[in-house]
Amino acid sequence: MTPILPAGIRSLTFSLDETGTPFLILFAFLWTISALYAFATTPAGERARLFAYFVPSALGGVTVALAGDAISFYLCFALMAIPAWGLITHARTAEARRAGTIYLTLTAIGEALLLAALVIMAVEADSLALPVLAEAIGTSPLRDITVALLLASIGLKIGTLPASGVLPLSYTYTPAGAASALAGASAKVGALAMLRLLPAGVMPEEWSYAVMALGMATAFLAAILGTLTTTPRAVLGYSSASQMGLILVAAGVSLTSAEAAPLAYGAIVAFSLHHGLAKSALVLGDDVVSRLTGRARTAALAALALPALALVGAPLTSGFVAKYALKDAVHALHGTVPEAVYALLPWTAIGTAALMLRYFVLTRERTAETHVSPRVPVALWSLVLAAVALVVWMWPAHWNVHAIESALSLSSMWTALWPGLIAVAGWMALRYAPRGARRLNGIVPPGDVLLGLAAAVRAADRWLAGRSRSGGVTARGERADIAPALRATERSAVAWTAASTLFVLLVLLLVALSTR
Amino acid sequence: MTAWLPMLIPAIAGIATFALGESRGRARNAVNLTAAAMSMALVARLVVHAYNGTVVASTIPMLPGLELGMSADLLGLLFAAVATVLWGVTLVYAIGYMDHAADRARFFGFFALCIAAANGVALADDPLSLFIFYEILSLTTYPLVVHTGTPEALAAGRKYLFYALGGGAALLVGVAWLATIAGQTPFTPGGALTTVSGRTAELRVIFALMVAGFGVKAALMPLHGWLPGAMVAPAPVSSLLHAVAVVKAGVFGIIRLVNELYGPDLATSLGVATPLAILAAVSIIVASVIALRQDDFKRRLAYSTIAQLSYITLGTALCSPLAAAGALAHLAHHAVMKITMFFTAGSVYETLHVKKVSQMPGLARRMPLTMASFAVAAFALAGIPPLVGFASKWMLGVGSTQGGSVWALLVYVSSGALALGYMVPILTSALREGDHAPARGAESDPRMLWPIVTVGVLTVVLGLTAGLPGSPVHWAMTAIAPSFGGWTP
Amino acid sequence: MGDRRRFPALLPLLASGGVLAFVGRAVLALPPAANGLAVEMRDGAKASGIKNVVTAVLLDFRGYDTLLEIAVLMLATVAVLSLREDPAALSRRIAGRAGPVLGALTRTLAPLMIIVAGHLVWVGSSEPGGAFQGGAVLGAAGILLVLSGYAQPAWAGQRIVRWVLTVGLLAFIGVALYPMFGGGSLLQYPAESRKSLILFIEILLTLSIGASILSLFLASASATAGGERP
Amino acid sequence: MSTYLVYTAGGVLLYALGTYGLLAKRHLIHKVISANFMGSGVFLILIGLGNRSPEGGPDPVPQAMVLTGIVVTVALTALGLAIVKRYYTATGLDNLDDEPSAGGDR
Amino acid sequence: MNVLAQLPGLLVVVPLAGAAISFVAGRRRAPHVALATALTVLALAVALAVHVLDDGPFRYQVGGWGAPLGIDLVADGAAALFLVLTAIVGLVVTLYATAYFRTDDETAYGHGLFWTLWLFMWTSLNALFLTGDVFNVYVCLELVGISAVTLVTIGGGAEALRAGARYLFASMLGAMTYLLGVALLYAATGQLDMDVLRTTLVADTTAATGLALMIAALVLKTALVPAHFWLPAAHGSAPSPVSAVLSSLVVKGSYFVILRLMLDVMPADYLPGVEIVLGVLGSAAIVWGSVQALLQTRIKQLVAYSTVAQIGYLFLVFPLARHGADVLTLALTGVLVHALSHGLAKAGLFLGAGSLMTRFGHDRIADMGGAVRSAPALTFGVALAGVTMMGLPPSGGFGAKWLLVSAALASGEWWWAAVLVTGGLLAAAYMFRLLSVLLKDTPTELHASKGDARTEWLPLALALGAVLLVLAIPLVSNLAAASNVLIHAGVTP
Repeated sequence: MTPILPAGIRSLTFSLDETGTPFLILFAFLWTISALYAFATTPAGERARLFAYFVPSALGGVTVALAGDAISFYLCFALMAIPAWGLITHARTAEARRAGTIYLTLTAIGEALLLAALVIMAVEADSLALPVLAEAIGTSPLRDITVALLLASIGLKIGTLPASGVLPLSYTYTPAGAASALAGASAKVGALAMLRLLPAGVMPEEWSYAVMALGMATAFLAAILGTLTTTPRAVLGYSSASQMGLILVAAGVSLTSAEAAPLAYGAIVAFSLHHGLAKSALVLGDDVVSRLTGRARTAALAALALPALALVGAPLTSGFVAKYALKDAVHALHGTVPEAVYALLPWTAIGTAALMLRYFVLTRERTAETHVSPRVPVALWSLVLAAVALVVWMWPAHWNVHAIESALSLSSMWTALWPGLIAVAGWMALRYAPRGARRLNGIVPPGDVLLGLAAAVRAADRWLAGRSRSGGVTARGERADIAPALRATERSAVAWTAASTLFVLLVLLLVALSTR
Repeated sequence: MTAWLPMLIPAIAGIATFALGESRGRARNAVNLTAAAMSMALVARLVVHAYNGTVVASTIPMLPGLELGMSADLLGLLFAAVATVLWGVTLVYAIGYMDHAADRARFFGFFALCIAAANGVALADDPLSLFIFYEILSLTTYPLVVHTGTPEALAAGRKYLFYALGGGAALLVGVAWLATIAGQTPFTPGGALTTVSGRTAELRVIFALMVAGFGVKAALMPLHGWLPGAMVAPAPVSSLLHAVAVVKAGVFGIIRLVNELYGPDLATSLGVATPLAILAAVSIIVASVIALRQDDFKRRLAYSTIAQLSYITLGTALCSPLAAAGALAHLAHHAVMKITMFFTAGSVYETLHVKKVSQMPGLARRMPLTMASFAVAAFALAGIPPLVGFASKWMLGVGSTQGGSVWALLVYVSSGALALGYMVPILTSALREGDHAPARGAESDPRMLWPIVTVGVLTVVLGLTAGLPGSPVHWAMTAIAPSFGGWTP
Repeated sequence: MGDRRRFPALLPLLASGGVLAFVGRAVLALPPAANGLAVEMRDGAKASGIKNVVTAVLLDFRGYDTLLEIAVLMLATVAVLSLREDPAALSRRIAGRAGPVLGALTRTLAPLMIIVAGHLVWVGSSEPGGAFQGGAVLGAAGILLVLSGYAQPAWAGQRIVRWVLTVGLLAFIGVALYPMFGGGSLLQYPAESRKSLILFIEILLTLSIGASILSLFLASASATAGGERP
Repeated sequence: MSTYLVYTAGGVLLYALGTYGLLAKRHLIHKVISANFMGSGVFLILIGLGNRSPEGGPDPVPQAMVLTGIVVTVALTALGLAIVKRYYTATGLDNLDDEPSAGGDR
Repeated sequence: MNVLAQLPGLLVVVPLAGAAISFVAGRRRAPHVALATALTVLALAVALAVHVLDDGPFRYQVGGWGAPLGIDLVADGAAALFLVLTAIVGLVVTLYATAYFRTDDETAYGHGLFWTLWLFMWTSLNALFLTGDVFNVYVCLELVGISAVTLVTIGGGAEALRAGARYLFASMLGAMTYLLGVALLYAATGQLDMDVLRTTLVADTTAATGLALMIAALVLKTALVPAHFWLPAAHGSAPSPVSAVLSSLVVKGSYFVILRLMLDVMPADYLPGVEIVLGVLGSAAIVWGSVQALLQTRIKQLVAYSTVAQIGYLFLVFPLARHGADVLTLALTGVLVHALSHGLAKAGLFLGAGSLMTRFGHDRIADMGGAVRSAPALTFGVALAGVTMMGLPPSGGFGAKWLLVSAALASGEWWWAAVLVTGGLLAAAYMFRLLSVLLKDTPTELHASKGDARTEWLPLALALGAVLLVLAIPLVSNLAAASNVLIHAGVTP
C-alpha cells in the first residue's frame, strides 16, 4: 500500500528536527506558563470548565512542533485550534460568544484549506512525511493552487488582511493565562506551517511580491486599527496581526528565492521566538498590572517596557535581531517591490511603537479587579520577562550571523530608534489634536470587518428565513384546486346519453378506421 | 442458498414477529436478537469466504430471460455487515426506546423486514434483483415512518412514498431499458456492459434514470425533500433510515451502478460521471449550509445526512480508485457516526423531551456519557483525525486529487468546515448552563445508553484501526480494487 | 322542467345516422349471392338424420349454443325471481277474477293450448316448431289459468316449482354429459339414440320453458304491485 | 333491388332507430323497447343476408342464430322490465337522470 | 371417461349443473352446492392448465362435429390461465360469501339466489374463456351480462338498482352492437369459427365493419374509457363479493375475446389504426381512472375507479403487438400476468373493502381511521393488494409492469412505458390515500362482532396470492407460450 492511505493510528508519526526544536521549546514554555498562570488565576469552580478546553488545546499546541507527517500536523493543528473556542468563550458574555463563533468559523475554514493543501501535497509527494511534502509540491502542476490554499490557511491563522480581526477577537475575551498562550503560541503555529509546508524558491516572483505586499499592508493597517481600539488586549491583538504581517513578508521572500530562503527561515524563526515571548509577556503583564497596586504596580508597568521595546525593535532586544534578520532576507531579493518593502520596513516600527504607547496608556488606566494573591502570577510573569530578555543571547547563531554582528553598530541603533521617536512625537501631537480627530479613539471594535461580515451573514440568514416562509404561503395560496373540475367532467362523461353517444361515436371511429 | 440467508433470516424474524403478536414481548425480543446474532455470524462467515476469494452466489429464475441473483461479494457484504451489525445495536436500543410504546409487533416486524430488504439490496447480483429489494425497502419503511399514526407522521410518510416511488419508477424504467438492450447484466467489477456497443445516447438516459432512482434514497439534491420530514418517525427508525439501511441503499446503488454496472471507464467516457459528481458536490454544500440553519435537532442531523451521503456519491462519481474506495468506506463510517447521533437525539427526546438545539443547555451535565459519545461522533463527522470520519474523508480527498479533481477535494474540505459549523453549536448549546439538572442515578434507560456508548466507541476504534485488514477502509479498498483493473492500493 | 345538464339531442341523432350510414355501406358492399354455411349444414343434417335443418343446427350442430340459451332463460328467470318482492304478497295481489266469459274461454283454451304445445314439440324435428315454441304456448296457458283464477300462482319458494323450472336444464345437462362416458365429447349424441334423446330433452325443456315464462310474468307482476310503497 | 336487401335495409333502419331511442329517450321503458328495436333490426339483417343463397333456400345458420337471439332478447327484456319496475318502486324515478317521473306513463 | 380430454366441456357443464342444482337445493343448502362446485372447478381448471402446459393447446369439438359445422372449444395457455384465475377467485369469493351473506332475513340478497346467479356467472365466464365461436361468444356475453346485472341489484338498494339499470342498458347496447357485428361478419365470410376465420379472412369492408363493431362492443363490456360509464356505479354499489367478481373476472372475459380477435384471428393490420386507438384509450384509462380514484370519498368507488385504470394496462398490448414476435411475447406475457395479479388483488381489495364497511358500518374513507389497530390482517391485506396495484416488487403487478415496460422499450415506443410508470405512481397515490387513513391512530369503535374471521383473512389470502404471483411468472410465461396467439405468431414451435 502506498504510504498516503489512511492507516488510523499508524499514520501518526512524531519526531523532532532542527526546525521543530525552537518551536517546541517556545510552545512548551508558553503553554506551561500559561497553564500555571491560568490555574492560579481561575476560580476553583471554573477550572474544570477552562481546562477541559485548555488541555487538548495545549496538547495540540505543543505536539504540533513534533508532528512528522501531514496527518499528525493536521491533527495537532485542529486539536489546538478547535478547543481554543472554549477558552475564548470562557467569559460567557455575548461578545465572547460572538467572538468565539467568528473565531470558530475562521478556524474551520482555515482547517479546511489546510487539509486540502495537505491532501494535494501528500498525493503529489506520494508520502505523508512533512519534509518531503514541500519539496514535491514545488514541481507539481498543482503547485499554485496548493500554495494559495496554504497561504490562505496560514493567513487566517496569523490574522493577515482581511482577517486581521481574528487575533484581537481571540485575545480580548479570553482569560489572561489562556490568552497568553493563544497570543504567544497559537499564531506561531502559522509560522511553523510556513516553514514546514511552503515550498522554497519555486514560485514566480509575482507571487512573492504579492505576499510581501500583503504582509506589509497587514503590518501597517493592523497597527492603525489597533491604535483605534479601546482595550489593551485588543491593542495587543492588532499588534500581533501587524507583527505576523512581517513574518508573512519573510515567507514571501522564501517563496521565490532558494538562496534567500535560509535567511527568510531564520527571520521567521527569530520573529516567532521573539514575538511569542514578548507578546505573551505583554498579555500577562496587563493582567498582572491590574492585580497590583502602589509601587508594585508602577514597577510592573515599568517592566512592561522590556517586551514593548523588544516589539518595537529597540537595540539589544530580541526584536532588534529579528527585524534585522528580516531586513537581510528582504535585501537578498532584487527588484522594485523588494526594494520598496525594504525601504518601508523600518516604518512599520512606527506603528508598533504607537501600539505600544496606546497599550501602555490603556493598561495604566486599568484598575485592580481581583484580590487573588498576585504572587504566583508575578512569578510566572517574571519568568517570561526573563525569557524575553535572554532569548536573543541564546540564538542559534548560524541562522542570522549578520544580524548579531551588526546589531551593535551605531547606524543600526539609529535605524531602530527613530521610528519609536516619531511615534512618541506623534502621540504627543495627538493630545493637542482637534476634537474631531479624538473622536476616532475607540471606533474600531476588536474584530473590525469580521464583525461586519458576521452581521451581514446573520442578516442574510434572517432574510432567507423570512423569504422561504412567505414564499411557501403564496405557493399554497395560489394553487388552484382542480378536483371539482375533474369530478364534474367525470359526472357529465358518465351521464347516460352523453356516455352512450360517446360510445356509439367510438364505434363509428373504429369502423371508419377499419374500413379505410 | 447461503447467499440468500442474510436476507432471509431477518425476513423470517420479521414474519415471526408479526405472528407472535403484540403481547409476547419477551419472545419477540428473543427472536429478533437471535436473528441479528445469526445474521452477524453468517455475514462474518461470508466475509471470510469472500476475503479468501470464494464468492457465494445463487440465482433463481424470475422474469423471462432474467434471473434473480444473490452474490456475497466483498462490496455487498460491506453494506450487509453495516446493516446487520447496526441492526443488532439498534434492536437493543429500540427495545429500550419502545418500552412503553404501542404496536411493537408491527414496529419490530417491519424493522426486521427493512433489514432483510437492505441485505437484499446489498447482496443483489444484478440490477433487477437490486431494484426489487430496493422497492421492498421503500415499502417496508413506510409503516415505520408513519408508525405513530399522527397527522405529521402520515404527511411525512406520504412525502416519503411520493419520492421513493417516483424514484422507483425511474429506476424501473432504467433497469428495464437496460435489460432490453443488454439482457441479464450481473454486476461485474469494472463494468457489466461489455456486450453493448454504441447506443451511447440510450446508455446516458438509462444512467440518468437509475441515478434518479437511487438518488431519491441517497437524498441527492433536489431529490432529498423526503428526508427531513421523515424525522417524525421514532428515533430507532430515524437511525435506520439515516444510518443503516434506507439512505445507504441509495448510495450503495450508485456505487454498484458506477463501479460494477457501467464501470468507471464507461461512465467516464459517456460523460455521465461528471454531472453526477457536480450534482453531489452541490448537494454537499447546499445541504451543509441548510443544516447550519436548523434548530430542530433531528432536522439538522437530517441535512447533515444529505451532505454526507453526497460525499459517497461524489467519491463514486469521480471514478478514481481511492475516491471510490473512500466512498465505500464512508458508507460504513458514516453509518457508525450518524447512528450515534440519532441514538443521542432519540435518547434526549425520550428522556427529557428535548427536540431543539436551543433547548439543550444543561444537557452535557444531565447526560454526560450520551453527549460525550455524540461529541466524538460529531468531531468524527467533521473529519478530525484520528476518528473514523477522517479516514474516509482523507481517502476521498486523496482520491479526488489523484483523479485530477482538486475541486472535489475543495468541496470535501469545505463540507468538513461546515460540519464543524453545524455540529459544534449543538455541543456548545449542550455545554451551557441550563434547565436540565445533573442526573440523579442513570442518565437514561441503560438499553438506550449502552448502544450509544458502543457506537460512540466504535467511531474511535474504527478510526484508530483504519487500514488494518478487515477494517472498513481496508475492506473497501479490497472490494473496489477489481473495478479498477490492476489497481492495487 | 329539468332541462339541466341536458345533452344536446343532435348528437345521438348524428350517432344513429352514422350507424345507419356505416352499416348500410357494409351491407351494400356485400356480394348479392353467398352461401354461408348452408351447404355444409344441409349435408350435415342428412348425416345426423334430423329432417329440419334449423332444428339440426339448433339442437345438434350448435346444440351447445342452445344449452347456453336454456341457461340464459333459466338465469333470467332466477334473476327476475331474485328481484321480486315479498312472495307472500304475491297471491294477494294477483287475485284471479274470472268472469263467466273468461271462465268459459279458459276452460276451452287451456287444454287446447297444452295440446298445441305438445304438437309443436313433436313436429319440431321435421318442421318449424320445437321446445321454445311449445314452451311459449304452455307458458301462455299457465298465465291464462292464473289470471282467470283457475290456478293459484306459485313461486320459487315452493320446491316443486323450482324443480319444474330446472328439470329441462338438468335433463339437457345430463344428456350433454352422457356421451362423455362413452368416449365422445359433450353433446355428442350417439347416432342410434340421437332422435330419442333430442325428443326427451325437448319435452322436459318445454315444461321448464313454460314454467319460466309463467314465472317471469308472475315475478314481474309482483314487482309492479309494489308501486304503492314509497 | 333484391328481396334480401329490402329486409336488410329495414333491419338497418330499425337498428338505427333503436340506437337513437336507447341513447336519447329518457324513459326507461322507452329504452327497453328501443333495445328490442335494435335486436329486431339485427334479426332482420341476419335473416335478410342469410337469404342470398344462389340455390334458393335460406341459410339455416342465421335462422338458428335468430332463434337463439330471440330467446336471449326475451330474457334480457324480462330482466330489464323487472329492474325498471323495481327501480321505480324504490325511487319513484323512471329515468336515470335524477329527474322526477313524467307521471302517468309508466 | 378420459377426464383430461373432456376438461373443456366439463369446465362449462359442471358449474352449470351446480347452478341448476343450487337452485333446486334451496337457500340453505345452496352454499354447500356452490362450495362443492367451486372446489371441483378449481381442480378441473388446474388440471387443464397442467394438461396444456404438458401437451400444448387443443381443440374440443362439442357435439363431435367440429368447425365449421359445430362449435369448438379452444383450450390454450391463455384460456387455461384465465380459467385458473377464475377458479381461484371464485373459490375465495364463495368462501367469503358464506360469511358475508349470512342473514336470517329470507328475502335479503335476492331471496338467497346469490349462489345460483353466481354459479351461472361462473359458467358463463368459463364458457367465454373457452369458446372458439364468435356467435357463441354472444350467448356467453349475455349470460355474463344478465348474471352480472342481477348480482349488482341483489343488494336491493335504490343505488344498486340504478347502477343495475345503467349496467343493463350498457349491456344491451353492447350485446346488440356485437350481434350486429357477428351478422355482418357472417354475411361476409360465411364463417363463425375463429380458427377458420383466422385462416380465411381476407380484406373486405363488411367483414372489417363487423369485426370493428364486435371489438367496439367488447370494449364497452370491458369498460375501457370512455366506455367505462357504467362500471364505477355497478362495481361500487354491488355487494362486495359481487364487486370482487365483477372487477376481477367479468371485465376480463370480454377482454379475453378482444385479445383473441385482435391478436389471433385477424391478420396484422386488418383493422388499421384500431390497435393504436385501443392503446391510446388504454393510456387514457390509466390516467383518468387513477385521477378519479384519487378524488373518490367512498371506498368502493375508489376501488372501482382503480379497476377503470387497471383495465387500461390490458390494452397496451395491442399497439405493442405490431413490433415483432419478441415484443409481442413480452407484452402478451405482461398483460396475462397483469390480468392474473389484478384479478387476485382487486378481488382481495373489494373483499377487504367489504369487510371494512361491515366493521365500520359505512363506506366513507375519511372515517375509517384506526383500522390497523382492530383489524391488522385486513389492513395488511389491503396494503398488499395495493402493492400489486402499484406494480411494486415483489408482486405480480410488478412482473406485469416490468414485462410491459420492457416490451414498450424494446419496441422503441417509449411513451407507453411512460404511461405505465405514471399509472403505477397514480395507483400509489390513491392507494396510499386510503392506507394513510387506515393507518391513522384514531381510537375507533368497530363492530367487532360483525368481523367474521373469514372476512379478515380471505382478502389477505388473495392479496398474498397476488404478491406471490411474482414467483409464478415463469409458469405464466410458459402458459403464454402455449397460447394460440404466440403459436400462430410463430414464436413457439
